Amino acid sequence: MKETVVIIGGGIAAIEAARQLLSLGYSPLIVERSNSLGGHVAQWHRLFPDMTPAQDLVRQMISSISQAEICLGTEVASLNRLKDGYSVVLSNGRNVVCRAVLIATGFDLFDARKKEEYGYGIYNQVMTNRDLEQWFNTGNDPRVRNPKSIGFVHCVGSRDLKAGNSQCSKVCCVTAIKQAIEMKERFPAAQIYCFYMDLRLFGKKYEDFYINAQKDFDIHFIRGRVSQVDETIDGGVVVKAEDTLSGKPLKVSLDLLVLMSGMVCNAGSASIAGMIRADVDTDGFLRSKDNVYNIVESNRPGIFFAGACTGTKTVPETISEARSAALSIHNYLKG
Amino acid sequence: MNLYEELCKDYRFREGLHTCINCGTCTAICPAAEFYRYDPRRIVDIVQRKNEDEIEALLKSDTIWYCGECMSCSTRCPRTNTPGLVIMALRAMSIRHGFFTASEKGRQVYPLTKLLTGNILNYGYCVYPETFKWEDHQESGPVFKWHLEHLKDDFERIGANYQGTGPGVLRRIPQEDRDELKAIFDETGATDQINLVERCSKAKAEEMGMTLEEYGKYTFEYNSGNDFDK
Amino acid sequence: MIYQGKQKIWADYQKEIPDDHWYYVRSCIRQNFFPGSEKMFTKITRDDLGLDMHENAHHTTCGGIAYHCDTIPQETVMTIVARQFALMTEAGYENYCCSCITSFGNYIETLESWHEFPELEARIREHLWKSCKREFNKPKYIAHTSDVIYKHRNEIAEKAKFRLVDKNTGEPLRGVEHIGCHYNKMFPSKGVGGAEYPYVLCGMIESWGGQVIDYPERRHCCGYGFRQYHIKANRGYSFANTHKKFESMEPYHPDFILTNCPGCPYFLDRWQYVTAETEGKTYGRNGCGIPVFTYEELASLVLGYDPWDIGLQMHQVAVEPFLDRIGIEYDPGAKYLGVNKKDLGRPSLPEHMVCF
Amino acid sequence: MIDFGFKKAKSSTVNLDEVDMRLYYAVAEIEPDIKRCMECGSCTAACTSGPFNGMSLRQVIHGLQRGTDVRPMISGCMLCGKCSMVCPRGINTRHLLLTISRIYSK
Repeated sequence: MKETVVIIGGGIAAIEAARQLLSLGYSPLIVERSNSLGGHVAQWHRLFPDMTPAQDLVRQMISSISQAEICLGTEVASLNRLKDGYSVVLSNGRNVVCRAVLIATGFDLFDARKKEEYGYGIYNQVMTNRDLEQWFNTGNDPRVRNPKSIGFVHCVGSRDLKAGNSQCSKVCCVTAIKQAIEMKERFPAAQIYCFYMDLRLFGKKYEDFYINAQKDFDIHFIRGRVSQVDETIDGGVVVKAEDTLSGKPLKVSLDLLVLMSGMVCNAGSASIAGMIRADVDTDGFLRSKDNVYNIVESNRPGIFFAGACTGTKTVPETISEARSAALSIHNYLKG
Repeated sequence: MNLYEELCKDYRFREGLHTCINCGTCTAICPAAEFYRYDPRRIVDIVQRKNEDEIEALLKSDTIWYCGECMSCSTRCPRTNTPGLVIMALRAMSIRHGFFTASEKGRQVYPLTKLLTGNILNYGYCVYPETFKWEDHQESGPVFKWHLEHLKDDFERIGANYQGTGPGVLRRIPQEDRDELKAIFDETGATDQINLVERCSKAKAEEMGMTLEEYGKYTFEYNSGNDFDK
Repeated sequence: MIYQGKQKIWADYQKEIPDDHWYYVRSCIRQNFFPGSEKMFTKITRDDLGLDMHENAHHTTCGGIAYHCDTIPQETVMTIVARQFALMTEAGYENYCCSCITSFGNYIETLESWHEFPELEARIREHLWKSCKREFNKPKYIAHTSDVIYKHRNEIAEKAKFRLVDKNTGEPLRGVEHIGCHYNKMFPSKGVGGAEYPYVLCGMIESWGGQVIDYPERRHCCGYGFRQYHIKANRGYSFANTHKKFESMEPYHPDFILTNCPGCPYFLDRWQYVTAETEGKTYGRNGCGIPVFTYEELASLVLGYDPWDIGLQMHQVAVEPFLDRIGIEYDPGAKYLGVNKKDLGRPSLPEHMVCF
Repeated sequence: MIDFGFKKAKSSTVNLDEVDMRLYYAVAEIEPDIKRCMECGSCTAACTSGPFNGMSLRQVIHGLQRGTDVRPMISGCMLCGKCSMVCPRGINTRHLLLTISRIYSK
């Protein structure tokens, strides 16, 4: 009989790890809180750098794990250390005993309402990066009505001690540029601005995105973090930042404002970590055994990590990490 | 001790500046940044560079005197800095070193000190009708001109206890309480600061060929128009 | 604007305000420019609300304005604050309530700094002992007087003779609120409603029948700026900031402005006058300005006090059109009379702004 | 009108709603590479004249994007071309400056 590995979470990290564990001869059991697989990526429209349709990727990944057992709408009720493994009690009453558990609980999108000065949930024309991806998918959002001017606010809830998150969320810069281009394609007459502090375009072809956005799509980059947003009498917003490259306050009226909400540790991750007394790192994410050499292992034997539960990750990073975690689990069980 | 080290001794500086990332959220909503040639982000950045010559130039400049101390910057900084507190620490240091007389806006410290510390020590209030002169405050409108001409009657009509004993609006603050304020001034360095400001201003007034009284009036009223970008 | 979004934030920033037994301290600016407001605060809290609002004749300025004009050191202002606390301690009170926003910010900043740097508190205690031979307990609770009125706003609404409603149309009057910067910008959690969507004044307007309207520059400072006003040469800054607010609120046609800071009502009132006399522009109806009220003045009006008893004659912007719309009765001829109808003459009328 | 002894301060805020970018787009029509500028400041750092007369190509491009008059600054350029050697985005900066001057002279 194949050995069971419990995977907590059902996003792309969990799916890819399950695929690898299947091929290594294990019987992965995915425990996912929501009623579908694919996590955040399944809600996205297109992925940089090649504008891959996110749902195609997720569909393809899911189809590769038809052999895995999947419990949707299920949470981990308790996770207890046994002498040689773990007892995992699920919310459906089932008790699974296994030697290795993979935590792939991912991240939460920062709740943009906490940046009160940006008015998300108060001003009509303010949305988040996720809202915009959903609009790309569904075409259904009353806030998007042929905008003549659009702004993208980088670093919403990232690199912000007041919001409780000092970390950079990594993907927002390129996501903003991607979304800005996609909006310009749909609304060619719109004037589009990105408000940034630093453009952290570290990944493959990210910088090319940036150059294209400037050159081919006439997107304007303003170096200044947005300080305040106000609603105007016509229902739009006015955004205030410093034009730091001229040292003057700057304002602009916009029909639509998109907040690039960053990643924060999933509340579920913290509760799972609490069950096995795994550590939380200083950035609020789960603590790996080593942040350079051993990201997928925890300080507890048999507990492994994959994806954004240990920090902000891109999609390719998450997928490679999931593979790495599967291999580490294999080495541990074979041990 | 160099200037930066001295700055670090000020509690306001320690609370006001941790590390700055030059994001500009402070300047974006700063009332002074809009109406003066002023950028709090740059000031904080100059200070955190710890260059002594740059800091000294700042202390002698008009720049540090533009802030209105509204502290709006405090609400927004993602690094929990308060540029307004940094400014307060810089201003205190500019006064301590006598650098304030080197700039037009800095020289205004003299009339301010005379007015406000005078009001506190003489009356126990920061603002007091006897020293609020109509000719200096025409913007207070004809209604206030009328009020200043009928202080006793008008305050009585509204139910204030103007110059009266016991509690109430604008009561006379007893001498013993004003004596305590004076003792606090002596104990905590305010008296020394008042004397220092007067001494430095006197020297500057002489240099500018004025009596101290003329200098006070001049610094109170003179605006070279250099505050703004032209 | 999504009202429920604001309600959520308001729910997050509900600060606890004690029920009773307050030690009250006054504001330098308000005593000079809004003496009626402070008189009405003690009257309403004591007579209408039955609160214990203790005032000690020996308290002084907190020194906040001199401090923010950079004319006295931080340790001086802290020692003056400590002396105020000592008077409170001697009087047997723990709930401290101040009329001034600069003071409020000053007290909170002092306590927070002492918390952060205990050695500083120790030094201030020593200064106070050496200079005044006094000792003190820190207040258990510090409120601004607008917090107290906010807490009792519904009680005031129950006793009210008038509501903020146009007597002819039945429509609620439209008010904009202006919060003093030092109330909530330094320590957002110390203010009712936080820093971005403060509720302390909105709550009063709603409770008394008016409608709150938001406008883009609502959060902007009135432009007092301490040295930027006290020095004549700098007043262009102060004026420009208030002007910016009025240009921003103009399209919303507010019927009144409600403030909780000492300086703000003065500046919002007087800079309207200066705008009228230098640019010929007025923001209210029929050549008048938009009347600016303190929360005590507004509370007094809805409670039915005589407008001239509460000192509205000291405003430069005429309040009569506002009173007429609500249906508050007043004697136009009594506006500038002294006690026992003593003739005090009357102010001259501005050239461009309509006054009465 | 009464003279109160002071004048209302003027706002220095950049209002993008009112910025006139026609000149910038006229330049971009001829020199599309101007759009690739990421305001890194390499040009300004390498500039021969900058330290003496305040010339900054970065600020010139920024000024065009904000609708300000950049002629006084351009007049400080000595056309030495050092900036084009250092631009990481490969903009022909010397040519760009000549184009801007030419458009101004029209």
